[in-house]
Amino acid sequence: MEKFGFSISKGRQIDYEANDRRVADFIYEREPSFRLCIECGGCSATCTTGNLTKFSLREIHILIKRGENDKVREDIKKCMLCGKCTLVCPRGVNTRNIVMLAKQAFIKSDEYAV
Amino acid sequence: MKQEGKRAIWSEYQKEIADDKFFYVRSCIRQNFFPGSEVAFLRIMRDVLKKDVYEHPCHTTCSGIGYHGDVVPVETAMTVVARQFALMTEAGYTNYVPSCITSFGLYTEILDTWHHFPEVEEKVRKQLKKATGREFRIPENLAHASDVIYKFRKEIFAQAKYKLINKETGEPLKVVDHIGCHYAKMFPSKGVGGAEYPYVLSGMVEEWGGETIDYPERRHCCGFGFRQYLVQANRGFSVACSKEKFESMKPFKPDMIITNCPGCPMFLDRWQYVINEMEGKRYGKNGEGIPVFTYEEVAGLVLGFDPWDLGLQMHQTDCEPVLKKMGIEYSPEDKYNTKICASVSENHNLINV
Amino acid sequence: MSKHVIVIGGGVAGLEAAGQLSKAGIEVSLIEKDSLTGGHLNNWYKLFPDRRHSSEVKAYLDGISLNDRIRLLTGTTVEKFHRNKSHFSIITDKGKELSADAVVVATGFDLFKSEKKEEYGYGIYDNVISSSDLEVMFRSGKIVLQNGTVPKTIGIVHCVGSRDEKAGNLYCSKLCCVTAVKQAIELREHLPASKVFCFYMDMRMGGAFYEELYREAQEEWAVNFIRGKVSEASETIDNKLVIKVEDTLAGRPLKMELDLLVLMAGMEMSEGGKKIATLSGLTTGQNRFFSAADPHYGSNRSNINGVFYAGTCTAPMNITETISHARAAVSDVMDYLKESN
Amino acid sequence: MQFDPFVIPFNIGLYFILIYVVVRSIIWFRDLSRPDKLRLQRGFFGIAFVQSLKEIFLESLIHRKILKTNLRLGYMHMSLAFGWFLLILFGTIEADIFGAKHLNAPYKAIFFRFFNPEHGRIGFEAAYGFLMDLILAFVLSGLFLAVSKRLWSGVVGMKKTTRLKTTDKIALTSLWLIFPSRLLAESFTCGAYNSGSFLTGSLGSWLASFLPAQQLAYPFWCLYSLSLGTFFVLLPVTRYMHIPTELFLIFMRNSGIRTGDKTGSFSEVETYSCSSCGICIDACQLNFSAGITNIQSAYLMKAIRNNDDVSEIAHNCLLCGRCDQKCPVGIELSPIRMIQRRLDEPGNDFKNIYKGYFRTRQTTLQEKPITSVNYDFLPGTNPEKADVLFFAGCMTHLTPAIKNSMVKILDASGVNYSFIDEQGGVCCGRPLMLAGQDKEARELINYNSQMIWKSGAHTLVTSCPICYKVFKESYYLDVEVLHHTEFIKKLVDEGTLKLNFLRKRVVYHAPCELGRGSGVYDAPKELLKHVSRLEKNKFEDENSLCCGGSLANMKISSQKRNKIAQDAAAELTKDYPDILATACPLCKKTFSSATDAHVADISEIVAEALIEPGIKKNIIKQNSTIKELVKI
Repeated sequence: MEKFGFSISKGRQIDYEANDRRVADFIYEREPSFRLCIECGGCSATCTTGNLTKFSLREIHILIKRGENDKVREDIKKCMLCGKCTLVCPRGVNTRNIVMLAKQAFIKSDEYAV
Repeated sequence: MKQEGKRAIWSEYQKEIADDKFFYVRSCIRQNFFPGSEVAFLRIMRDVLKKDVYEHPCHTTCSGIGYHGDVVPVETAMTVVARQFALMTEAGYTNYVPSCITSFGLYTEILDTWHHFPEVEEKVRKQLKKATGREFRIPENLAHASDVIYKFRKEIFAQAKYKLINKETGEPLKVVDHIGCHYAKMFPSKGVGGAEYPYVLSGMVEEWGGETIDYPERRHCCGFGFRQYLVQANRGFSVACSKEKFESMKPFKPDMIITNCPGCPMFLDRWQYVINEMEGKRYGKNGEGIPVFTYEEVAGLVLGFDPWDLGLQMHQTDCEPVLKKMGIEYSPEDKYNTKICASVSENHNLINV
Repeated sequence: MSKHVIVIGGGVAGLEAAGQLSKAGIEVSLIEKDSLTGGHLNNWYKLFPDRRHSSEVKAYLDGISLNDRIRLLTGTTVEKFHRNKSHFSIITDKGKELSADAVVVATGFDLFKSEKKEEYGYGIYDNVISSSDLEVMFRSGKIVLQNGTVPKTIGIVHCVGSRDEKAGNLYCSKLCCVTAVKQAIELREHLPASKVFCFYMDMRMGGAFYEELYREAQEEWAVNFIRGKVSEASETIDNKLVIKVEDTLAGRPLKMELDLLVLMAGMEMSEGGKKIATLSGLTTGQNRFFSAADPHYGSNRSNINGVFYAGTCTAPMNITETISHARAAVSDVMDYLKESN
Repeated sequence: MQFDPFVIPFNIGLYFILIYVVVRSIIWFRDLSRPDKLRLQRGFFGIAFVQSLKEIFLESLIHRKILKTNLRLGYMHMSLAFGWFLLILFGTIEADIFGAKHLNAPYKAIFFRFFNPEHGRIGFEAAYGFLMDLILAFVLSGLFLAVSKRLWSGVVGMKKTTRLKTTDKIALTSLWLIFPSRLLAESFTCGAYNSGSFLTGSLGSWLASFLPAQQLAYPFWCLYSLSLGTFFVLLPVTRYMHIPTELFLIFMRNSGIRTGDKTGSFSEVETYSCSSCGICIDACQLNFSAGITNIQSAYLMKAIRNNDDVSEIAHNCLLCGRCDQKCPVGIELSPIRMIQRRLDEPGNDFKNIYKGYFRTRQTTLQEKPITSVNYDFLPGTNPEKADVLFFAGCMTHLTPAIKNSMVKILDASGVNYSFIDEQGGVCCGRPLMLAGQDKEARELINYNSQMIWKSGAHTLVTSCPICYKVFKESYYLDVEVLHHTEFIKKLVDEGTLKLNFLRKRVVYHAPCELGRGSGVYDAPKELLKHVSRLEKNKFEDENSLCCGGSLANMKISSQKRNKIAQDAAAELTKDYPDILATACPLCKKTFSSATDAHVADISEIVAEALIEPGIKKNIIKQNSTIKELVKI
């Protein structure tokens, strides 16, 4: 390969078809309230972790749904499962279970390369 | 795809294009990228179509590159453009034909601005007068050079030696038409066919026997993007843009790409080479690239000009597959033999100093 | 001597107004351009938010408007409009002259012409349809693509021709969001194997039980909602549609392949309404709808004494609001007739 | 007659089950940890052995605890267990006394009547026969209840009964057949030989009056033997394994062995000791309020025994502890559930599972070295020095009324305190633990511990029972951990805090984590008595309800949570108290949206009852200034 002094940039676009959305399906199947999120951000606002570091449960929800798993994989470990998000959620989304299921799904995907 | 739907849109976006007496202004970068194209335009207009095309030796850059690269303020750009119009006025022409898409976009933008803000025009007039002593009239007709070729597509076809048809199979060549962003995206009504489904190149391709391809990333920029290319570290974005287009057009198995912008053929051509070097990927058939042409080159080929006179040897993605498909006679050994371009007649000096 | 009122437009508002006027003992002439009364109702499948069949509302309107006090002039348009003090006369395209003591304008709305949003390729790509096309499909019970196959992934674009300066409409059509949600549910009902995505700028579920329907769509019908305005659609080689949108809540552009794209066409001042405005000198607003004499307490009154508005010729309204507005118009008409006695 | 081939099924079954139980007990013993082995050895030769025998008699045979909870259900269990035991005991004695020789093979006792058809016509023999018939009738009465329970659980006063798997059904059928076939076999024999007492004799002679008793007896003896044999052979793969296992459990428990936080012999013995009596199902609010009927402890035990995926079941529980309190076998149900939750985490444990009759060792996911630190973004700790730390906790931050009341009380008390998470602290770690994520929890525990250490405080007060439990149990702190109710009580007892009496009727709801979870029942109630009129209610102390908000349940929907909260609040507010008092921010928040009654944390009530709040602090300050002035 010739040295051109640059490399081909990777796009920021979410390629819905190309993305692996099995983590999302895993959660949808086990926690139907995952569908109820309206992205209001109440969870992120009350979140201890979110107030200390760049962590947004709202964003995590949406990224999982789009299959942008790599961005979530590490971030989700920052959750303390304290449950404040569940208490403030206006839609009754079972946020803690979603975090737990996502963690589980990632472990499984590591193991079996979902 | 419903063709009648497209035709309905095309019929809505028609523009007036002058018939003769063109004041032709060259592009800064085309002369370096693919100098054969502008030469071919002049040859077609003058020798084939017998039109009056005037070139002024004192024409300068329109400053569009600087304007879009954020280094030239708009008022400066306007004054430079006003000077070009003054040259046209002085030469006694009223039909302004830029070779460059960005120039065309800039002229359109400036004319529209002056239309809505006459006081700006007045100010520019004063500035021009003060700086150069020149005065100008607004062109009666502003058309991009591709508009002009589009207008005479039938006349060109009447004298065609070749068609955009695969000689062996009899099938029309599949052509990707790529329109420069500044052609109609800013002012859809100023482009033939509008911004969403431009017809200017499709019209030529259809007329000359080919078939255009409508692929998902048709509207996407080639990636030139001025700042993206000019800064080396940003060139990755530029290649990525082209790559996105190639990936998207690949399933349609295009035979060639036709463009009407200075930058697009350069980058669609060069980035195929770069992508191949970096990733070993090719997007054409049989591990070849997809040949990229300017519309003048395609018109020249259709009219039977010698490929090397058109400067096709300047392309990094080999154009021979298309030449073979069209059944064009050419001598491979002459490809890189420098010779005086036969088309440049003594009567038509490139620069009328 | 009984009074006579002309109602222009035989849609929901016109029928309701005519019906209520006739109940009050007024002689009514009802002018309708189509051969059938009912307006858009004739094209709709089920109504939001309770999803009852539109024919039930049609039946009600027929019930109150079919009586011998109402002279029905279908297939008729207004060609001339005169006012002489408190007397109005209208000449129809058939040369008939009608005179009346008051006029109710109920010219309704037209749906935004989706082909105007060229980037979505309505009329160009095989499987880009409008919300009203989909209603027709629901009515026929057959939801298929151009090639006769059943769509698996369906996208619904909100705000087509609404809240869009490029489309010339700054206002919100108000009902496209709930229509989108309703149609998304119906799509999932008809095609349980399908996936449905709604692309919205804002979810404007202001009406009674709209938000509940939205929730139901998410919870029970697994409809996906993505916030972002679709910027363009294009066709792939295997006849699918590729859309580009920014998933604004993820802050990233998104590309998705769909089998079918449904455009939620907004509501615009009807062509018929525009014509009446020109003929009569009724004023229209920046949104091109008729402008009411007072936005708070005079939404049925016009700039011409004796001419009243009913329904969506003044602004986007749902059926409930349209019927209420028409009744309010009748109340204004009655007051006017009493005073002008 | 000494032998007949029909006894073979019984013999096979009996010897199989005896050997099987012995082998399994040996394996269980072998797998115990070393300390537990020592405990068991010591227990076997100590007082624990006697205690165990007593417990076996009272619980395994008499079923005292079930009797206490539910008389009819208790009688059913007792008549079957104790009755059968008596039948075996007295049958063996009968065979020994009246048989041809002493020390007979077991079948001789079981089928005594077959081998001695004419026995028991007169005198002592007849009296003994009467006793045997009486015991049989006792067992049959229990059986009648058991059958009825299956058909209609209400017969024994149960709302729900457990669902069965196929092998359980076969075993159940053979169990049901044992005693009726014995009755009929004995009756036919007695009828043919004109022997037997009031039951077998009467039934026998009546049957013989219209049936060929002589010919019919043998098939029923075969059926009797076959039912027994089948039952014994199937025992290890059915819930009836609880019969022998429970004996072992009682010994282990009396020797001081506890469940712990990992799977092991003890948790396994506990799992197999569950008789699926269903008492836990009736106690469970998820059942009677939320209509969730497949996750209760009996089902969890069954699912573990069946080697099913228990993840969903394990996490769908409020961990309120009501079932632990009520389990007649004394199984530590919540700790076992917690073990299952931890098993979801990678590399945490392995499961020992019996697949059918044999044990398979199934390892869970491979353990991976935990290299990444999850919470490395937490800021450095630099707490204020203070004597008393107040840790409000996450939930308290969402119920600011509690927070403000506590600040008011602390200010009024004049203690040198620091509100350590005033600006929002870091989670205590308990929610992670409840989710089975102990390693992650440990990170937070370390973080908070460091902060607490650095403060130099001697007392840590928290408003949240969830925090309280984890501070008490899982933090290694050199401070006294107090729930705010305990702390306020102390202040009141010391006389530091003076409170008015509010003329209000209050009902107290004991939070799960504080009450059943940490055993704090009295402090909140006494405090309430001090400031108000505390009213009695049906659900007090160990029998308290859960508010439904529990963080322990990962799976339940918000609608079902609300239903539980509404039902519980309705029970508690039946007599329209002025205040529904609780001592947990989460209970308060959950109840607030579930009832129109006024819900308040005890701290709020106390703050309201404060005598001239804020004055005291000033006095102290003034006093100290005066003292200092005097010094100068």
